[in-house]
Parts: sequence; C-alpha cells; structure tokens
Amino acid sequence: MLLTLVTFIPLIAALVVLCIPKEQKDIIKWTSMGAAVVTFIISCQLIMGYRSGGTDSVAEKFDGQIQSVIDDNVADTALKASFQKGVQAIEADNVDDAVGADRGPVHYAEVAGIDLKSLDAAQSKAWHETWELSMAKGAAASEHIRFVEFGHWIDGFNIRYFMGGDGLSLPLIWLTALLSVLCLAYSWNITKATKAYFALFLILETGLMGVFLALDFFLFYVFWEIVLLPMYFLIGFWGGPRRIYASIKFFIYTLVGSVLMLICMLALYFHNGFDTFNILTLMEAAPGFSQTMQMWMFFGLFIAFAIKVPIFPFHTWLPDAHVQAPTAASVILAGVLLKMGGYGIFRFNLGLCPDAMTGAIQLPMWLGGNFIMFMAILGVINIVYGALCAMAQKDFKSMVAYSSISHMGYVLLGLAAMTDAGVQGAVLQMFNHGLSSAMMFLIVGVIYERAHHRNLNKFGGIGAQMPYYTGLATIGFFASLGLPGLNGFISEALVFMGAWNSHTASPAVGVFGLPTWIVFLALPGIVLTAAYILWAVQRVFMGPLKSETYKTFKDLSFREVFVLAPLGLLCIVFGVWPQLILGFMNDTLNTLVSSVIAVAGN
Amino acid sequence: MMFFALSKQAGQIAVTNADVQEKFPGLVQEITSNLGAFLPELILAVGVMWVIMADLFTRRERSRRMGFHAFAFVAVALVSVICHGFSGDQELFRGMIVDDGFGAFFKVLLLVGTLICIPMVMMTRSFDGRRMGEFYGLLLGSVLGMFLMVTAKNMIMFFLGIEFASYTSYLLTGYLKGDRRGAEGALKYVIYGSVASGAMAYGLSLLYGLTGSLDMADVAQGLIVSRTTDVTVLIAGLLCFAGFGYKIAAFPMHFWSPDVYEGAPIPFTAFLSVISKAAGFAVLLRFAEGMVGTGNWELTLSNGDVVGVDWPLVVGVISALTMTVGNFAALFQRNLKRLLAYSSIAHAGYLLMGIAALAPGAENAIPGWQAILFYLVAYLFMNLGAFLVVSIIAEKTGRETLDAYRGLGSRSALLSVALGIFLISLIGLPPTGGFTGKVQLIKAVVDDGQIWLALVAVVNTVVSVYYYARIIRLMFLEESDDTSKVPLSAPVSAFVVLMIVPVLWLGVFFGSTVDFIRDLTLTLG
Amino acid sequence: MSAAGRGREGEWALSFHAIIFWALAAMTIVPAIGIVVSKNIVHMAFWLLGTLLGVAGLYLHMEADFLGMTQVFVYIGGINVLLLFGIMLTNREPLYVRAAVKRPAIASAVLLGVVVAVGLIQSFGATEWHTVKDAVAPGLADASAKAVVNGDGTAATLGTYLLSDYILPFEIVSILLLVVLVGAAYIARRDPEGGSA
Amino acid sequence: MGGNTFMDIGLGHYLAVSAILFALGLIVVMTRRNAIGILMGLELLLNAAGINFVAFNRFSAPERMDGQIFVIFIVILAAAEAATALALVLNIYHQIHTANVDEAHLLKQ
Repeated sequence: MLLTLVTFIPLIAALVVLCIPKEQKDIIKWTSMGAAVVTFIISCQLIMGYRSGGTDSVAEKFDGQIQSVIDDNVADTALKASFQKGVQAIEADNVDDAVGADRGPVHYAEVAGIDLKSLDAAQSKAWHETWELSMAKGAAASEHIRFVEFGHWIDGFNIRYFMGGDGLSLPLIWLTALLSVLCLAYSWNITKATKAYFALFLILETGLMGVFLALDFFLFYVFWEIVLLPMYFLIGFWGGPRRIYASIKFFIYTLVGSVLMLICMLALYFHNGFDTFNILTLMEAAPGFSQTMQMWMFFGLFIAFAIKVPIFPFHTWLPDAHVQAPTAASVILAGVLLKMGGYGIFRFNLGLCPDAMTGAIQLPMWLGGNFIMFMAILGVINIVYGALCAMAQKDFKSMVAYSSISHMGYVLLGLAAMTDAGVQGAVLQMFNHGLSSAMMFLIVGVIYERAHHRNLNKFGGIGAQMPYYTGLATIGFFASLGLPGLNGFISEALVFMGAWNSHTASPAVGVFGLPTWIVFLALPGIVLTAAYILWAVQRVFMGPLKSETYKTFKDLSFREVFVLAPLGLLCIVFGVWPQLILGFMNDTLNTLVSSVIAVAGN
Repeated sequence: MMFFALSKQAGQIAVTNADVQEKFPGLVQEITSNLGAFLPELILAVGVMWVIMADLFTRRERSRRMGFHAFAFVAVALVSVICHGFSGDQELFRGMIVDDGFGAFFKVLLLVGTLICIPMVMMTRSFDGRRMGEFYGLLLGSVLGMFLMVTAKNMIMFFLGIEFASYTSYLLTGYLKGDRRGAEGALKYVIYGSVASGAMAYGLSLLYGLTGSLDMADVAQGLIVSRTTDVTVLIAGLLCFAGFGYKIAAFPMHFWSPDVYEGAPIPFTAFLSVISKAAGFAVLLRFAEGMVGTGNWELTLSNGDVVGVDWPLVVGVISALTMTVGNFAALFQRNLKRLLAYSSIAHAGYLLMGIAALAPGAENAIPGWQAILFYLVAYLFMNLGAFLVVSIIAEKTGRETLDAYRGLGSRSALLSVALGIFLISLIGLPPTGGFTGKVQLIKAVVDDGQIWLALVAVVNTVVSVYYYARIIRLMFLEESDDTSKVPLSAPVSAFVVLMIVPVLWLGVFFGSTVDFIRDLTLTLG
Repeated sequence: MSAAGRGREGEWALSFHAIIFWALAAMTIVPAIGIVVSKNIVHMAFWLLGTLLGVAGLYLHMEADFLGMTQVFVYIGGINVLLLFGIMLTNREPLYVRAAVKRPAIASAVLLGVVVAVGLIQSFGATEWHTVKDAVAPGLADASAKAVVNGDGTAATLGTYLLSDYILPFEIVSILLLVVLVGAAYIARRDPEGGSA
Repeated sequence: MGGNTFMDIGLGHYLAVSAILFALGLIVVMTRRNAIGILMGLELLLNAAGINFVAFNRFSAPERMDGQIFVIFIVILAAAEAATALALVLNIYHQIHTANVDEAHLLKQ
C-alpha cells in the first residue's frame, strides 16, 4: 500500500489542484506542498521500513498470491498437485541459480507433468501466472525487493500492476520525494499560470516515482512516458527565451529513446514465448537468452537509457533543456530525470543482458570489443568531454549542465568495472549527483533571480555581499568537485577503486576486467572538474564587486535557506557517513553483480 | 443463331415469382428468414428514403432538423446491431453476405462514428439554409454501403458495397455547392476513385478466372488448391489493392486524400478519415484473410518447393511507404485539416502493419487483425475528437490554419486540453488509446519477426511528434494577440468531454476491449 | 451459331468463328487507340462508341447475348450519350483536349501501357486458369451456351439468378441508384442556394 | 487441338484483347487532363474487366453465370458513376468554367 500511496498521492493532489479556482493561489500552493510533504514522509517510512523489514514477508506475499491463483482456477486436485510440483521445481532452480537452461513456462509444465494442451483457457492463464510469480519470487528474494504490490491490470497481455522497492530504487524514491518538496518550496513565487505549474509538477512526481518502483515493464514504460509531457510543458512554458526550441528538442530526443525501448520491450515479451512483462521473471530467465538476443536488447535499451542519462553522443539536448528550464525544473531534471537513465541501465541492461555485462559478447573493435569496454570508453568520454565543455562555458547554468554530463560518466565507468566497489560507487554517484547538482542549480537560480543574467565573467565579489549564500554554495560546489569529507568524494573514489581493481578482481570469476589505462584516461576528469569549479567559485564569489547593482543584493531569504540548507547538510552527512546509504544498497547491488558473475561461471 | 435467339426471348423476358418458386423451392422462406439478421441494413435503407421524403415536406429553414431524423435512424440501427449480438456465424442471402462478430463489430464502429458526425454536421453553419435531406440520405446511404462492405462474402457484394460507399462519398464531398475547394476535391475524388475501382474490377475478374468463383471462400480455397503461378496472383492482388488502397488512402493511392479532406466540409472530412477508412480496412482484412486462407501465405508445392508471393513483405513495404509519405508530408502543412489528412495517411500506414502481420508466428500472439480492430476503435475516438475540436474552432474563428490555435490554451482550456489529449493519443503516448493501439500493432509485427517494419513505425512516430507537438506548442507555449475567450455551450462542452473519456479509458483499461475483440467470430471468405 | 459447328464441318466453322473474332477484336482495339491519340474530345466520344460496340460484339461472340444487348442499350444509349452531354455542357471553347501533360509524360504513359499490355498477356499465357475448356466447344455444362442452344437466350437464366442467388445485390443496387441519382440531381441543380453563394 | 494461334480462338485471345484494352485505358487515364476524357479511359478499364468476366465465365467456369451477372452490375454501376461524375463536373464548371482537372488547382496552392 505504501508504494501505491507514494506514487499516486501527487497525482491525486494534481487532480485536486486542477479543481481549485486559479485565483486561489495560496490554496493551490499549500495543497501541492502538503501532498509533497506527505509523500516525503511516506518515502522516509519506506527507507526505515526497508532496513528493518525481513525478506520472508515478501516470500509469503508471493506464496499467498500463487496459492490463490491456483485455488481460484484449478479445481481438480491432481492438477493442483502438478501445479504445486511445478512451483517447487521453479523454486529449486531459483535457489540453485540454475542458468542457461530453458526456464520458460512450457519447460516447467513438462517437469511438473502438466499437459498444457489439455488445460482450458482459465487454467492455462493460471499456469502462466503461477510460473511468472514463482520465477519473480526467486528474484525478489535475492534482490531484496520489499513492499511488493501485485495486482491485475490487463490480463489479456499479462500486464500487471506490479511494484516493489529495493536498494537500488528506494534511495532514488527518497531523493525524488525530497527534491519535490524543495522544488515546490523554491517555486513559491511562480506567478505565471500557477495552477498549471503546480499540477504539472505533481504529475511529474508521480511519473518519477512510478518509474523507479514499477516491476512490470509495461507499467514502467507508461510511467516513463508520463514523465515526458509535464517536463515538456515545464520547460516550454516557464522556461527561458529559447524554451520552445529546447522543449521540442528534449521531447523528441527522449521519445526516440523510449520508442526504441518499446520495441525491446515487445521483443522481450515474445522471446521464447515467455509472454510476460514481469521484470523479475525476465531477470530470472535472462541467463537463458541467446547472445544475439542479448546483444540487440542491450543496444536498444542502452541507447534508450543513454539518451536520458545522457551519454555522449546523445547528450546535446541536455544543455539546451537545462539552460532554458525554470530553476525548479532544472533541479528535477538533473536531480532525478537523469537518474532514470542510470536506473534503467542498472535494472534492465544489467539484469536482462548478463552475457553482455560479463563481456562474453563480442563486438567489433571500434566499439570496444565487448560491452564492458564499450561502456567504459563512453564513460571516460563523458567524464573528460563533459568537464572540458563545462570549462568552456560562460553561462553559469550551462557550466552546471555540462558538469552533469561529466558526473554521469562516473556512473557508466563504475558499472563497467563490474566489481562490488565500482557498482556501489556508480549508484552512490547517482544519488550524490542528485543532491549536489540539485544544489548547484538552486545556487544558479538564486543568483539569477537577483542579477537577471548568468554570465560568469560578469559576476565577482558576491562572497562578501552574500555570506550565507556563499557558504552554502561552497558546500555544493565542493561536493560536486569531490572534496574529501563531502559526498561526491566517496562515490568517485569508489568508482576509481572499482575500475582499478577490475582487471584483477573480475577475470578470476570469468568477467572481462577493465584495463588500468582506462582509469588513467579518466583521471584528468578530476583535475578538470576541480579546475572549472574552482575557477567558477573564484569568478563569482572572489574579487571585487564588478557592478554597483550587486550591492543591492540581499542575502538568502528564509525560503531559500529552507531549500538549500538541507541539501548542504546531506552532502556533509553522506560525505562523512557514506555507510548510511551504502549499507542500504550493498545487498541489492552485490546480488546483482554476483548473479551476473554466476552466469560467467557457468 | 444468336440474333434469332434474342428476338425469341423478347417475349419471355419476364420471370415470374412462380418460375422462381419452381426452380428454387423454399427460396422465399429462406430469404425471409434472413431478414432478421439484416434488420440494421433495412433500418438504414428506410432511413435513407425517410430523410429524402420527409425533407420534401419540410421548409428549407427547418431542413437542418433532418439531422435529428438521421440521428434517430442511426441510433435505432445501432440498437438493433447490438441486440442482434456479436456471436452470429451464418451466411445470408445465399452467401452474399455473412453475419458474424467481425461484421457486427464494424457495424457498431461505423454507426458510433456516424452518431458522432451527425451532431458535428448540425453544428456547422455553412450548411445553414441548404436542403439537408439529400445530405443525410447520402450519408445514411454511405453507411449502408459500408455495411455491405464489411459483411460481404461474395465479390459482387464487395464491389457493390465499395461503389455504393464511394459514390455517396463523392457527392457528399461536393455537397457545399458554392464552395470551390469542395467542388474541386469532389471532382478529383470521383475521377481517380473511379479509376481505382475500374482497376479493382479488373483484379476481381482475374481472381474469378483463377478460381472460377465469386465466393470469397471458394476464391481462397481455389488459390491454395490450384497453386497458380505467382505473377497473375500478384497482379490480381495489387489491382484489388488499388481499389481498397484508394479507400484507405494507402501509398501510392493516397494522393487524393489531402485535397478531398481539405475540400470537404469538416464533419464529412472526419467521416471520411475515420469511418470510411475503417470500412476499407474491414474489406481489406476480409479480402486478405480470404485470399490467402487463414494464415496460409505461402503455397508449398508437392515437391517441397515453396512458391507464392511474400504478401507480408509486399504489404509491409506498402505500409512503411504509406506512413513515411503521410508523416513527412504532414510536417509542412499549415492548414490543420490538411495536416490531419496527411496524418491520417500515416495512420493508415500504421494500420497496414496489422495486415502485414496477419499470420502470427508465435503462439498466444494476437493476430494482426485484432490489433487493427483495436486501433480502429481508438482511432475513431481520437481522430473524430480532433476533428470535433477543429470544427468548433473553425466555426468560432472561421479559420482552419494553425495560426487559429496560437494561445488557445488561455482562450479555452477545455478545447485545448481536449485537442492536446487527442494529439497525444495520435502520437501514441500513454496513457491514451493511441498508445495501447500502437503497441498492439507494433507487437503484432515484432511477433511476426518483421522488426524492420516496427523500426520504421518507430521512426515515423518520432517524425510525427514534430508536427503534432507543434500544435500543442502553439496552443500552450505561445501567446496570441487575441486573448478573447472561446465561448462554449454546455452541450458542446459535454460532447467534447464525451470524446475524451474513451480515449483515456482505452489507454488505461483496454483489457476488456481486447478481450471483446479476441472473442469475435470471423466467418472467413 | 458457332458453337454448334463443333464436330460437323469443323474446319469451316472454326475459321468463320476465328474471322469474326479477329474482326471484333480489331473493332474494339482500333477505336480504343483512336481514343488515345485523338485530340478532340468529341472525336474521343465517337471512338469510344466504336469500342463499346466492339465489346458488345465480343459479348455476343461469347454467347452472352443479353449482355451484348445491355452493353448496346446502357453503355451506348446511356453512358456514352451522358458523356456527350457532359462535353457539350462544359465546353464553350473549342473542343480540344489539351494535352496538359508534358511530352515525356505522354511517352512514359505509352511506354507503361505497352509494358502493362505485354506483361499482362505474358503472365496470362503462363497462368493456369481455373479449368480451361476447349476453345470452341464449351460443352453442355455451359449454362449460357445451353440457354442459347435451346433458343431461350441468356436473359431468362440471368433473370432467375438475379431473383434468387443475387437478389440482395439486385435490391441494393436499386437503392444505390435512387440515392446516387437524388444526390447527383441535387449537386447538378443550379439553384439559388448553391452556385455563387 | 492444333497449335494455330489464329484459328483456335480461346480464352487467351479474349484475355489478350482485354489486356490491350486495359492498357489503353490506363494510357488515357494518365495522359488526359479533362475529367470527361479520364472518364472515357475509365470506361475502357471497365469494359476490359467485363470482357474478362464473360470470357472466364465461358471458358473457366461455365456451369453458372456468375461472371455475366458481375458484368450486369458493372454496367449499372458505370451508369451511376457517370451520373455522379458528370454532376460534379457540372458543379465545378458552374464555378470556374473548366472541366480540366489540372486547372482546378486551388487546393494545390
């Protein structure tokens, strides 16, 4: 129930907001804020509950579901026993981590001695669902998925309302809920079409929550697309001067990715006649997919997600979108939307294409030889190229935008390492970047509201004029830079450690290890990042005041402190105590990695 | 000699009822018993005559009231179709037409569409002061012709139904006599339409020669059994496709549709782009299924060689070209009616994917025709909805160009949000019927292994985003000098809302519709 | 009666049959070529008359006597006259059909026509039609030949078909004619509401 | 039967006539720009189909008279079609005084 609440409370609030007369701006704002706060509280509850919740309750949930499916559709006791036998066989394979073998419903029907042809329509549907759930149960247990919600949606296509949270998704849920509250607070002085703005923002939040929680591919896709439209309108209506161009570009780029994903989704559905959109079931069955299938699947999904991350060469929409978007939309865009791509790569590319992730699939040399190298090279390009571009920017906001491209490169590099440290670093980097980039965009927003321009070269001396602002901004900048003691450092260090160890740790278990020179190629990224950030800090805050008008600038208002301080605090907290969040993700990520390694061992 | 015979027969030319009774015992009873299943058609036929006759006794100022009469007849016909049910499975009138779930489904689709179009006609001011009896007579006649199209089993009925629907459409396109664009559109429509049907007649004659029968079941059987050489079958198929393709505006028979759609009165453009197209697809489906038998695309010779025409590929290529041509042409249109015309060519292309995937490879997969049926339902509401908004805007502002939509978001929230939803559905984004429909079509071709076609469709979807999103952008993101509100009466607002509901419903709860379509009976030719 | 010539004095009947066919074929195709090359639309209409007559002759040659007469009455007496009316009503200027398409277009059309004709004949020749009977001897299974041989003509048989198997299209076509003619009359009428409104 | 193409008149001959007629009809349709001229081309197409139907009826399926029935309907429909087309030609002629399809170019812009 919690997951449904966390997903749909914003949507319901959006509908309520739409019914409020548009003159009642305060009511609109407070309703939206209330919904966002409630969502945030529930997301906190999810985080706490996850650490204390046991795995068994989920298993019981699945067992109960399986039992009721059988009981409702199968009357014959002998057949019932066969069904149970099938369930046991699937579970045994799940525990053994049986891979490669045919794990489709037809195979298990044979094992259990069920003659599929003799079943009537309801019974064969029931068998399919039993199979789907039993497979999913295995994955749910090992991935530490909790809070599972299972409901029927479109039975004709085996599309379910299937949600669940694990160590990968729940931190992002929490981040989304937090940033939503902060963004709504920051947007308090929006005067242009307030009602539509807040309603769209809440719809956006629903879409984001759904993307991270959906465990049914179709459901995931629907939420994925729902995110698209509110963002399009937020950029296009409330954005800067070139907003229309930017919004269309954002829309079309993202849509290209998502339609590619659609094809991959349908291809997965039909593969081996599995006929299921259940992500967990597909993950259990994934080791059996043929290499060709995995290769095309990897490409299709990777491009779909790469556009969102964005990964070079699909990144060109991002600077436009960021620069034109209103501050709050930029924050959500950088803080959460980019993570959708990263999340997708972890959930789908890692989960559904294990052979690709072990480097077993050969690629042409110009693509790196295998998928691991392919991703690592793209990651390095992102890191270095993004940093170089950021350094070249005069516009404060586009500098921050390009820094996002650079930072997301670490995610890819960490994943390519395929070591525990690397993967943990990658996911942690997503989370940290969510905090620090959100903070940076807010910092830009604050100064832009006062100066009405963003030209880095025209600032100067703000530090003395706005001390509180400068203090908070410095935390954000240094977190982004990767200063030890702040959160960015931990994740980047983990990524580099993982990538460095990759060549020694991975081959032992049959996974392709990254060569060390990749790490050396990526290292200049750190230097460049330090350079452009320090340079920016110097240009904005240090030196004499460049303009008389800057003297009139007031320091942070209470609302701005309310928005920036928690982010700054969190940057410090997670920098000092990374285990708080790492311990949360470790189990899930380690299982993900080890399940891929298990394929390689086979 | 022949001439002798002719002169002799002049005296005997009358065939009496008794003669028929003697030669075909029980014929009268047989035909009478078929009339029950034929009730909707009879209602429409009576309706045709009623509106024409009743109009003669109505003053011209009140002629628009004929719309109520026509509406009533269509509604009664709809009730009678639904009461008859969807489980029929019999031939009527000696194998001329069939009574099956597939046909009943299309009848409902056509009637619902007509029910939506009639109020649109009544809202259109350019019809004011004209005699409307003939208009509604032609409209109902067109629907009657389409009824025969969707239930035909004999090639004569195919031909007759198509021609009936076509002639009435030609006349309706040019119904606004003073309107020059309408007159030109109608002329182009009739000239090239006739040529297409002439080509189709030639194709049908070849099928008759190949199989020796006019009955679609025999034709299908005959094509499989006789294993004729490929080329003539291909020629016959392509010639027939010229006729059907003209109706559905498939490449390369699409060139008429932008002119006709732009020239016709908006409500009738809506009728043509949705209802006429749906009927065309019904014929094409029956024909395609019939011509090759159920899923029997390839003919295997006794020595094991596989011969035959790769129809999925042929249709797939046509489908790809149709959607590409439609979408790229739509990119550059500034008149919304014309833009929707090109976009409806593109949608015909998407729908043709279902025909290309008629023979599904995998088990449990939905055959292409079910995907087509679903998409047609969604398309009915989304496209008619879009035309409804276009029609309202044209009535209020007198303009059909894109400029009329600038800043509409602030002038009429309902209209702009509604049009936005219809356009999003036409793009194929969730949570709308257009999305679930397109997913099913793409699913059908992916399932059939024609990934390339799915990719073409995907690229086309992206292209289409550009021009659909441009309208959305104009409405919501740009501001116009004219900020006056667009006044809407309560019934019109309700009408618009009524069109939104099914579009969203089909996007979220499409399961029941899918199941319903799955259970339809298709008595094949 | 050509069909009756089978067996008895086969040679003569065969050649007579053939000569009539070639004459009718020429009578069909030569005027059709005339339509293609003619520059004057009135000439075209008269060339069409010739083709229609030729087709009627071919129908008779194939023992479809009712169809032959229908062709003469409806096509020549009705449709062709209608077309002539149309020409007269719409052509105040000199009655020339402008060859509005450019010469290359005409050339390509002719080329396409030749390709179509040759292609069709080629593929028809290679096609195994339903059950090809003897050219000259339709045999007793032939419904229309039987009718003609018995001296009934095909009209009665066709009438029986139309009132039994084909009663539905027969009835529908009457509604079609009603609707279409009412509609056409409305469109063609020049009344105050239309025209220059 | 002998192999004399000129003497043994059979299905193939009729089909050849119809094929040529069809091709000529296509040429007329493609080269004419006058609506009535195109209609004449259409009549050629329909007559070609008619010859086919009658020939197939006689040589391929002589047991019934389906083909001839079809031709009856083709003739009736051709009449209705001619009436429709002429009404629309007159309609446009009232307005722009031409029956040439390419002069009616308002829509092409």
